[in-house]
Amino acid sequence: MIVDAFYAAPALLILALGVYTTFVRDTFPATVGFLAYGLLLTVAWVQLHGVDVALTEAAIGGGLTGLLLVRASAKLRATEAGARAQRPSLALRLAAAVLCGCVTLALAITVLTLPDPAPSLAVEALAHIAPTGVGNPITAVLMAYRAMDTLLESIVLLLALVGVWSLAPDRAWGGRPGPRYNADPDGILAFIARVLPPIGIIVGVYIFWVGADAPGGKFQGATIVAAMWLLTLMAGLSDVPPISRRWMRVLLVAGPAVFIAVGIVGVITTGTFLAYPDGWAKPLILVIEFALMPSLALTLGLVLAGAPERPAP
Amino acid sequence: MIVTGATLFGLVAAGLIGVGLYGLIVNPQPLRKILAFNVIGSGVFLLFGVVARRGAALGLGGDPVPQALLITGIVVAFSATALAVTVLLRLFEETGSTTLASDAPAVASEPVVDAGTGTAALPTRGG
Amino acid sequence: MSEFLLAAAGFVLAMVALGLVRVLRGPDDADRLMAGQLLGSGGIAALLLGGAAIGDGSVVDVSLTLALLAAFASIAFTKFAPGADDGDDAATDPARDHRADAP
Amino acid sequence: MIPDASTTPGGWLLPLAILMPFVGVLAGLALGGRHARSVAMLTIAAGLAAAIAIASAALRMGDSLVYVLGGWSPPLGIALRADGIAVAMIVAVAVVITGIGIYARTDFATPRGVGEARAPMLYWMLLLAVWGSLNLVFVSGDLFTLYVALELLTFAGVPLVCLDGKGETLRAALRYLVYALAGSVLYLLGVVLLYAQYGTLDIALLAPRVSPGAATWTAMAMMTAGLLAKTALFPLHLWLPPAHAGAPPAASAVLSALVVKGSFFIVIRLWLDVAPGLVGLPAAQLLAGLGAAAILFGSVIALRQARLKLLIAYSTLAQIGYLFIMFPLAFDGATGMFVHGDALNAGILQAISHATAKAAMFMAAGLVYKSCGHDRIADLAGIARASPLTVLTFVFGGVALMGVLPSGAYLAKKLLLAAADGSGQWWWESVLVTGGLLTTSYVVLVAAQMLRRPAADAPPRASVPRPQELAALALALCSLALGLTAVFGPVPSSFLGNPLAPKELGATLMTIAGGTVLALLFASPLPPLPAALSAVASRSRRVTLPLGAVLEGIDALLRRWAVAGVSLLLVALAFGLLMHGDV
Amino acid sequence: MSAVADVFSYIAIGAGAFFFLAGTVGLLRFPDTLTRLHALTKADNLGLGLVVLGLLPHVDGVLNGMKLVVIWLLVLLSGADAGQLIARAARRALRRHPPA
Repeated sequence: MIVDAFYAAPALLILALGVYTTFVRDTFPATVGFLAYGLLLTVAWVQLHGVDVALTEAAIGGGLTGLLLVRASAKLRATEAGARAQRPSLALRLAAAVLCGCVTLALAITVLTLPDPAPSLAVEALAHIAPTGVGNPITAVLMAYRAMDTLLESIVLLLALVGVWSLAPDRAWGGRPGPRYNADPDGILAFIARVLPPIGIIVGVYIFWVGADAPGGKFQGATIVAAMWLLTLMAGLSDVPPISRRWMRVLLVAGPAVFIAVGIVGVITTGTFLAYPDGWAKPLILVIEFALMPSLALTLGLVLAGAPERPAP
Repeated sequence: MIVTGATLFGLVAAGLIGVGLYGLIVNPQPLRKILAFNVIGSGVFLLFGVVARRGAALGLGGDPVPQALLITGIVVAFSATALAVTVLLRLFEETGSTTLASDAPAVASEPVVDAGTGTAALPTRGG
Repeated sequence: MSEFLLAAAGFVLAMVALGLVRVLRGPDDADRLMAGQLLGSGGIAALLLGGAAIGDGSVVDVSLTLALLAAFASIAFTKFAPGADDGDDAATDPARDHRADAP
Repeated sequence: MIPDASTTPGGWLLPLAILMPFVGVLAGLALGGRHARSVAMLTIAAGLAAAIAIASAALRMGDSLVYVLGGWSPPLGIALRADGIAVAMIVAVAVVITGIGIYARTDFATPRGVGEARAPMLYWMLLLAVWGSLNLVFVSGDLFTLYVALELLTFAGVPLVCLDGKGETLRAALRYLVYALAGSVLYLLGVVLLYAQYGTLDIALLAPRVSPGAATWTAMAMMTAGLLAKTALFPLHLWLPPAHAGAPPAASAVLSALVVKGSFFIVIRLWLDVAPGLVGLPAAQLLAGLGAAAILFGSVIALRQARLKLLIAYSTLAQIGYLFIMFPLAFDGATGMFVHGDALNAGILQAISHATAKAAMFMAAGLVYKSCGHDRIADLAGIARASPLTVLTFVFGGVALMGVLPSGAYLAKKLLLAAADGSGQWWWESVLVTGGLLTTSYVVLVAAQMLRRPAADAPPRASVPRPQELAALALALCSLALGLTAVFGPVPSSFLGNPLAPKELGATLMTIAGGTVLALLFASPLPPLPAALSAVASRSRRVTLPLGAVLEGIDALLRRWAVAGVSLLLVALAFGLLMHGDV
Repeated sequence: MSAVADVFSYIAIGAGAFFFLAGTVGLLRFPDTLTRLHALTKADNLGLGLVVLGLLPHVDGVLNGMKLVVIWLLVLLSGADAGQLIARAARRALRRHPPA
């Protein structure tokens, strides 16, 4: 009974917040609702025994996505009233509601009739984990069994950054992204932006480091580091470098490039792309992760910093 | 307990996907559509989580394969959100409006006049 | 023990839920901004309790991440909240700032 | 197909084909500025070589190429597989990218005196990214990797739409992005449901495991609807016309010729490889029915466009419809399964001929714009004298699409007609014939305007860069000659005859005559005609023009966001019910 | 030893839960934004502190114990800061529409 309550509370709250976020009239409350939603999802992932996922959600869902959305909602506030007037007709809303209901119904039926016992690759994943040298099966999936997906994921992120940059006005190309934030150097924001990042960076590196054997990893660590960087940006303590900086470009591509290079090492030593030679799996995985972590942190930070707006001097 | 807890989350996921789809279709504000996309996305991810949890075995709390896919999925969804929000803000800066309703084709800035009959073609600007 | 911990976690979550109802109702955006604080403390408490109950030590790492990112998010929210003016902390370079609601 | 989880000779070419373009992206980004274009050129050369190597390796093998990444075989790992259709697409995409790359060299050169400029730098990154993603789509044997590939393709495609940064293109890009994201999230939903049922995402392993059931049908319906949204099959096309018409020509060529083919290809994988015995004929009839509607709407509305680029964009809408006609014809009634056979080959052939022809046509439109300073169809007179090669390119591209011997579209149509005949689905024959007439109508319309003598006081036409003309022409010729090359593949050569034989010539002339009549009836504005003819035409147009306007009105309605959203779910629901009803 | 630790945990966590209750009651019952903020930040942070205290005897390893304390300190720090920032936002809102 108690156990059920513990399980039910976040589940129902998440549903309620999802409804709130979707239906509340104004956008700002919706984004606040979404922030709460993201934080609660973290609890849900723990309940579902997905601690690695919980870490990712805590970092991305609430934190970075929250910043992205709230900034946009503040900027777009003036457009809201006009946009509301364009609500589709009642008939369309009704049709949409019925169809969405059908989708939910179909999915609910599917959930209730999922096969039992559930098919699972857990046994296989554990059976082959020894040669990868890592202790966390999720890391084994991400860095060995399905390393290709992870490589492509880092390219997806890079491509998103290219997309964000592509939105720069021509005159600002090569310049600095986003506005330059100023804040009172003795104010609260500046204070916390000085205190939090050192702690955050240590935590980020720690989360990255334990990833091989415990929940954690490069992505989660990188997100925390990126968030800390963004904090110092918001407090006006630092500025984004112009996107034309060569070192920055190199740092951005270093992660995926090293990943591919290690894949080619596999070709040379074992004859197979992305394979690790016997006994070398763990060091090579670490090499990839060490190269990816700064690239990911920088990419994430820059994606959030936005398109270049200020022409380089 | 695995099954009941997971099933509850599965049903919540089904609900979230429906709610999010409704928001995506009906809410006229692009930012809210992006939010709704994230709600759908998290519903799908929850479903992944449920599938992973049900596949728990050998002392693992869940099937690591869907959990790993989930992490990749969250990253991809975040990238998509970031790109969409940036396009939206840029659209607002450039045009002062954010509506997606007008489907004025990008290059047809001149009136379409039928030379054969001399009458203007039907207006095709959707509302 | 673990039953107790789960019960405590459930209780804290229930409190968070009640608080959320109040906070999200507003009327001011300042009220809504408290959501981050509410979850930052309540959500973390529930996580720690739940993690201890199921005996998973790595949940502590999740809480740590959540503490950092919740702090980050609350600060970002107060900085960009629609009511935020160009006061001492929220000032941005006016020449570069396109905020729609700038006074 | 028996799951084969060991690497075959030549398999190593597959990861190479995927990663080479992405390595080009990384190198271009790091080196930046002026180097981006050179990096792209080098990558294109290498990629083309890799594509040819894959083709020859596949021919030598006589079977699919397989590569097991990292040595981890499915279900735990990921296998890359290139069967015949994948190899054909890889080669076709490589050729089209090469053509577009040569064309874009002029348009996206970094201006003098600038270290790095936005569009010239990014275009090359995006072009390569599209290429890598498409190769991944073609060879990935894993449904989740396909999801990542789809997203890569979207992320590369969206910035191409708004490369010039104008407000309306940004709106088009946002519509495209958000709708495409809705599509991919539905696809991902299906992926979860399949994994929940079968515990694997490997296509070859799934095929023998899938069984009828609510979960599988839900998954298939969601995935299909999501993919159709990304392909912009009617009525899920709200984003396509403004996005494809608004982008710079070299980008439109990529989007129209290539990007939409990615999600189309995954529909094939789903229906023919993942669950060939599950989808059933009724769902396939619906799919082809949507295709037929796309042909009708796309072609008629294309005829009513005043701008060349919009006309070509709507033509893409119609041609996408063509691609889906093959599904019911690929259904083998005896076994109740979809089979790899002539119908599928026809579909792929159609996709390739459209890719080559449409790229050429958009490039020609770009050249027209350069020459005239506008692309108003009514004012194209005189262009034929100023840049005859451009006009020739457009006409060749158009003729290739019309399905005249020896084009790929001709061969595809023959194969489909034979399949329709063989399975007694005569109605698709009439759709195919009507479609050919409709295609002809807008090609004739534009060609007639291009070939007109300019008025005495017409502004002079500028000349255009020769390499660009040649690149476009080469692609148009590829499309036109595709039928010849395809007979070396799995297609019986008996389908090709002498294009000047009385029967063929007669058919061609009939098509052109029919198309001309349609153009006269629906085109807006009406091309100038002799007075007598004009009187007849305008009398008939009293009926046809309002009809066209009605179609245009319906199209405008369907392209409203909420309507398109509802359509997306309706399509999913319809597929779900039809699949269910079949068993 | 273990029994003592358990009793300590029960008491500390129970007290922590009580403070969460108090915070929520304050949120629900207090009349204006500033007092609600006061109730939230004070009571919940104390509640979390007590929960951390109650869990400390059960963690294995010094590192995990330290992490728990750091979590609490982080929440305190961000609570103090964000609390201030929220209060300013509330004050500005008050200035814009003063209570009738």
